[in-house]
Amino acid sequence: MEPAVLTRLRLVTIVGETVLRERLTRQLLEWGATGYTVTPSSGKGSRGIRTGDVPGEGLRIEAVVDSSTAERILSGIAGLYFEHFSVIAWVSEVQVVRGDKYVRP
Amino acid sequence: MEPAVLTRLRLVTIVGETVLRERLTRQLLEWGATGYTVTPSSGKGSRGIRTGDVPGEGLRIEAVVDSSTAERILSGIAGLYFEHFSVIAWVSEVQVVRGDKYVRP
Amino acid sequence: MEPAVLTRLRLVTIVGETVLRERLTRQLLEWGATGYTVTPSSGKGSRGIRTGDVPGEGLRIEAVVDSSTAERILSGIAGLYFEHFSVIAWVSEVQVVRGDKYVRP
Amino acid sequence: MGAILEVNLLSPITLAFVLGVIARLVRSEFSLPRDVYAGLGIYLLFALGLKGGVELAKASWGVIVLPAVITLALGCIRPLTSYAVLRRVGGLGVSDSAGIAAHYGSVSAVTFIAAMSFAAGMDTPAEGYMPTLLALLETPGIAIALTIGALKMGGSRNTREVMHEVLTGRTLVLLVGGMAVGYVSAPEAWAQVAPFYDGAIFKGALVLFLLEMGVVAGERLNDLRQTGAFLVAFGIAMAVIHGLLGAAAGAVAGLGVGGTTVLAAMSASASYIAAPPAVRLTLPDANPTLSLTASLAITFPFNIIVGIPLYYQFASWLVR
Amino acid sequence: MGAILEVNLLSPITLAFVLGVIARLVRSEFSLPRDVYAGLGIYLLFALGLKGGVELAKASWGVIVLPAVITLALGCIRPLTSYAVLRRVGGLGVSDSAGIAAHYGSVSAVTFIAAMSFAAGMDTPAEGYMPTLLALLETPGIAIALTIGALKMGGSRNTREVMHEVLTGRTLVLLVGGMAVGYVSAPEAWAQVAPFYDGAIFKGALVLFLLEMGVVAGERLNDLRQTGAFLVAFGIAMAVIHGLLGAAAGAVAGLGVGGTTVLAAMSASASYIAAPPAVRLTLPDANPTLSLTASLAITFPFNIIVGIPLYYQFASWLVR
Amino acid sequence: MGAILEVNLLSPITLAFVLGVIARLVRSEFSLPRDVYAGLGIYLLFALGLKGGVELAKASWGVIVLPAVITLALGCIRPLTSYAVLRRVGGLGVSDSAGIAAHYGSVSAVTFIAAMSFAAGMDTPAEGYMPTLLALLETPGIAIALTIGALKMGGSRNTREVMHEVLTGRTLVLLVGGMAVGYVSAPEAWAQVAPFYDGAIFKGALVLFLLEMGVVAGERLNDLRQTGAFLVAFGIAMAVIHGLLGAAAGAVAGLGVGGTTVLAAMSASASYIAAPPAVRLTLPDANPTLSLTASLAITFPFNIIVGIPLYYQFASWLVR
Ligand SMILES: Nc1ncnc2c1ncn2[C@@H]1O[C@H](COP(=O)(O)O)[C@@H](O)[C@H]1O
Ligand SMILES: Nc1ncnc2c1ncn2[C@@H]1O[C@H](COP(=O)(O)O)[C@@H](O)[C@H]1O
Ligand SMILES: Nc1ncnc2c1ncn2[C@@H]1O[C@H](COP(=O)(O)O)[C@@H](O)[C@H]1O
Ligand code: NA
Ligand code: NA
Ligand code: NA
Repeated sequence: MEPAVLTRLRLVTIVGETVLRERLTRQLLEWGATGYTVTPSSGKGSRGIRTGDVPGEGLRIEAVVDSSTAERILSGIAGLYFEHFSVIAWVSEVQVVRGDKYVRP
Repeated sequence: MEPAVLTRLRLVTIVGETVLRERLTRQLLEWGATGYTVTPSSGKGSRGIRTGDVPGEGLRIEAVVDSSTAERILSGIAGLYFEHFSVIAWVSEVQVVRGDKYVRP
Repeated sequence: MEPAVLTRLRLVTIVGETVLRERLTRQLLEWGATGYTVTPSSGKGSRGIRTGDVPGEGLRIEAVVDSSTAERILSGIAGLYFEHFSVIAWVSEVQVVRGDKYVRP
Repeated sequence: MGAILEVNLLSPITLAFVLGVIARLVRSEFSLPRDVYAGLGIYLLFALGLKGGVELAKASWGVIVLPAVITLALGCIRPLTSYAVLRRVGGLGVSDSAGIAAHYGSVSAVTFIAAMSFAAGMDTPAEGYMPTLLALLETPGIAIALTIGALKMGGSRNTREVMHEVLTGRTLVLLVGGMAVGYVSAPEAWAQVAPFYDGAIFKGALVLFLLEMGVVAGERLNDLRQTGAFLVAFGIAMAVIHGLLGAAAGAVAGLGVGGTTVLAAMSASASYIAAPPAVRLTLPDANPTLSLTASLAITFPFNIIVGIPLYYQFASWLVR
Repeated sequence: MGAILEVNLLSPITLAFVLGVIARLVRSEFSLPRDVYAGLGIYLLFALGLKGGVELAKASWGVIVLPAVITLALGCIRPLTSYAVLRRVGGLGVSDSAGIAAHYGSVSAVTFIAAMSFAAGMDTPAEGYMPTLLALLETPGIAIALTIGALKMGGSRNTREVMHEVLTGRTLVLLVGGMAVGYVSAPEAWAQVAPFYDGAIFKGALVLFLLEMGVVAGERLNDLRQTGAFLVAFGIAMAVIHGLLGAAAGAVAGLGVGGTTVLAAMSASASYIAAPPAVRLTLPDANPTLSLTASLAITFPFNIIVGIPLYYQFASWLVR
Repeated sequence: MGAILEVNLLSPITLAFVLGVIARLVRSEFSLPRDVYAGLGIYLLFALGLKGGVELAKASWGVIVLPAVITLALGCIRPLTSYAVLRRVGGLGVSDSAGIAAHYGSVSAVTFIAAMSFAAGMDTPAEGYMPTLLALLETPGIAIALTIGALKMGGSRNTREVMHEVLTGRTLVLLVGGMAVGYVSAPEAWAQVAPFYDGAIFKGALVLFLLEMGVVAGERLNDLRQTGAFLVAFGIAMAVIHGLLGAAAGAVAGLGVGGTTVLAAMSASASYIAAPPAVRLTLPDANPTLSLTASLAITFPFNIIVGIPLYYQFASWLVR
């Protein structure tokens, strides 16, 4: 096996209320992500609203994207959700094989 | 939408036995985290004790914290749990919007 | 508590179809990982095959490994699965306490 | 009243609910697994729908018209009374008032089921088409409250999307769809499955379900301190007022004592399944702790323990 | 035929399936929790196995030999006919043809259960050893199709591993294991649990299960546009052809009308539980959307709604 | 003894357990979904509690005093005998001895349920207040073993927290809470739900539950090689010794043959639900593989297959 060629990209992780599932995943694709992975979660944050105060567990969404898309997602999330919803987001650097898969043509 | 201002913080991830859920999350807050996210998990490690040997699935806890809190958490976890429990932890660099949310005033 | 000594390692994350669970985890250990953590997931990608098209949810596997093992895992995954399966993988830098735990002697 | 209350209090259904609350208060980690709880809820709703449809097939369609119209009217009034009390008497903000009003404009399916079971136990079973009335009561209630909120807060583009979710939600699919299945089913075919959806199995499953409802409600009791005395008063007063209104509506609509009791209990109840996500998405600045605490920790236990016998009393007075 | 079809259509079992499909088509979020759905499936399979074993204990082992041999033969033919039609008539590639053939060479356990229930409802209950026949029909079907694929695509080292999974899969463990338990159990001991595994509880649980099967099948209907007209024709034609073949096999094997109906329904059915993961692992370049849409969105609903009554008709003609 | 053993072996309850073990040994992936398994367990425990309470309401409180005191005493002895044997005969370390002793000082609720069912099947139903005895037997057992461990290992500050968890755990909430509900319920109200919690539904659910218990126990069998011969001997010897002790206690306490059998079975059993997390938190250096393998792979199957008939035999000898 030949060594894999790695591309440096961003991993955006969003944690939030389950009611937002449809909206958040739809918007992620609109903002330029080519895919996403969702895992169930629960948690506690600064807002004092526990997961479960609103029905459904929390969710944790990850998307591997390029850095400009990451920017767009973070400011979109911050603008739309930070005020009224239990949502947080962070971004980190990752390396992937076949980087073209994660960039909209 | 204006570009989001990003703050460099740490993401601490702890993977361990479900019986520790209460203790670990309580201690995370004591050590200075402002919140945490828990996802169910299972796995295998060096210890030869499979998840499920002790009742309940494993768990995976994430907390976005500043670097000194990360230090505190890692040495706390190492000191209290590494010897007798199936617990591991790692830390990585992340960037967040509104970094003040993750730092205890 | 004395400050924890940190080692710089790699975190490989693989997201893919549940049918591959047995094979992927077996191969991870063969390629040199000393352990792994699995969480259930669902998601959407470029392939147009939704999670659930093949039975079972998706899965998300993480392994903390040294950088040469990470290389080996990424090229192994790319060679064996990228063509026909819904599988993606990324790698990031993490720091761990007691780094020897993650390196095969 | 004392005797009726005793019947209700000494029933395993009510007692299991109380046990669930106590388990939570002593901080037991006991709780039904999420999927089992959901599965039981689906079974109970579907069973009620099926049985309603089978009964309806025996009746003539004409009898349902008047009750339907009156229930619809009741469904339009309840969110308005709730909103007015919350704004005027409680002095709450627009969003919180509209959000809570959506809960009290909607219906608690479990209260409905418990009331159906109570009425049957009193030998005054409710009319077969009650599940249809639930659907007619629930839908305008949520819609009106959300519309008030949206209008006052400056239009939300999500209301359509949210109403679709309410109309195609679990409760309505199971009750209305179940009624359709029961209505169409051949009587001999129904007879072969009927014992699974009725009698001891239905009631036994309800006991188990209420055990968990007790845990869920008990979990909310802690929040009472935080949400204050007005909400406690509101949760009880609203139940009694809407219960009386519902009993009057039932009597006017020509329902029997059982049906009137059930309509009153529905009217007195507040949603904690359909309304919360709808409110969360359309009125995000409404505090969900307020509405959930009021409906789950106050109105629901009140109805289960003393409300239903009380509405039965109302019904006995008002019907004929 | 009209009357038999009506019996099937007016049964809550079929109607619940239709309700599930409709719920999905109006984009309701309703669905049974995954674990409850799985639990119901396990209960139904285990119940059938147990009852089969109890019946078998009353019969003599000799009677099963001929039906077993004929069913095995049928199990070897079905993947071959499917593969031939897919390659020759449909012009599909090797992998896709072998993959779909594995589904149509295997058996849908739910179709089997519905057919057992239908036969019992028509007062022509099937023979007690039918679960054994299911096992004999299912296994060679998957194995042969996968072997064709592996041979033509250049040997897969996974076939053994995959066959182990098929042979020890849920369906076979519950049916065959359940038969063993039922066979060995003392009659008085069985009598004490029998009502839980039979009659209204079994049928009622089947109704609930088919409600969710409707949702699952409805989810696939969207994919029909993408997969095209050939697959629709294939899904129906294959069911009718294999149904006729199964009915003939049943008649030759000396089964009664009920048993012949059930063997025909099994033969006409396609797997969506055992085959998909097996195909995914051995023929990864086969498109899973094709095989799952054909079996779930076409063949399964066809069998549940019109197929089973049709095979009953076939059986009435062919038996004696 | 042979005849009684046969009754037990030919019961679907035992056979389903054996099927589960076999399914695991052939490496089938079959297993009940986690939530369904938990839900069944909750149903079984709650049913037993309810029925116990209903029976108790018919009896006078006085009759329970002597059995209660004797059971408490038995609860204090069992962890000590276990600990002594593990330390002296087995030569295990303090933590491992205390950890395993906590399991053998506690009670397996499923063994209890199976024994109740067996006694009823032998026409010698146990006394109605048996669930109370389980609570009295279980609690001191865990507490004493953990205290020994904590004392010898140098005080753990967690013992209080852990005892709270044991006392408010699922098993005790459902058994004791269920008894309270059953005790208070009006007889007519109870009659309406009773068939759901008794008879064929209860026994049928128990069969399904034991199928999964077989899988769980089978999973542990692999660990036997690793844990060695002493543990096997310990798991069986301890069951027989504690079973004899329990039978003697039952006879002295004036229980009937059924009640004595059940008390003996409880006494002979080892926990795998309440004890493991408690031990994990207070004695983290005890190896959980040892205690779980002993209780799940040795003592539990032994009790289910041969133990309960044996204790019935003991009871027949000792009572009267
Ligand atoms: N510091 C943190 N680290 C990790 N997750 C967090 C943190 N703070 C909040 N969360 C997650 O974000 C959700 C919403 O938090 P909040 O908006 O602060 O109420 C919580 O339920 C947690 O799952
Ligand atoms: N190298 C690794 N990478 C990722 N997760 C691991 C690794 N090693 C152990 N784990 C996780 O940590 C848990 C405890 O591991 P251990 O303490 O080594 O038995 C396992 O169940 C895994 O979920
Ligand atoms: N850009 C992405 N970011 C995160 N997860 C992804 C991304 N693309 C695909 N995935 C995950 O990988 C799985 C397979 O994707 P694909 O192979 O593109 O169909 C999906 O079900 C998602 O869970
Ligand atoms: Na509701
Ligand atoms: Na199948
Ligand atoms: Na236990």
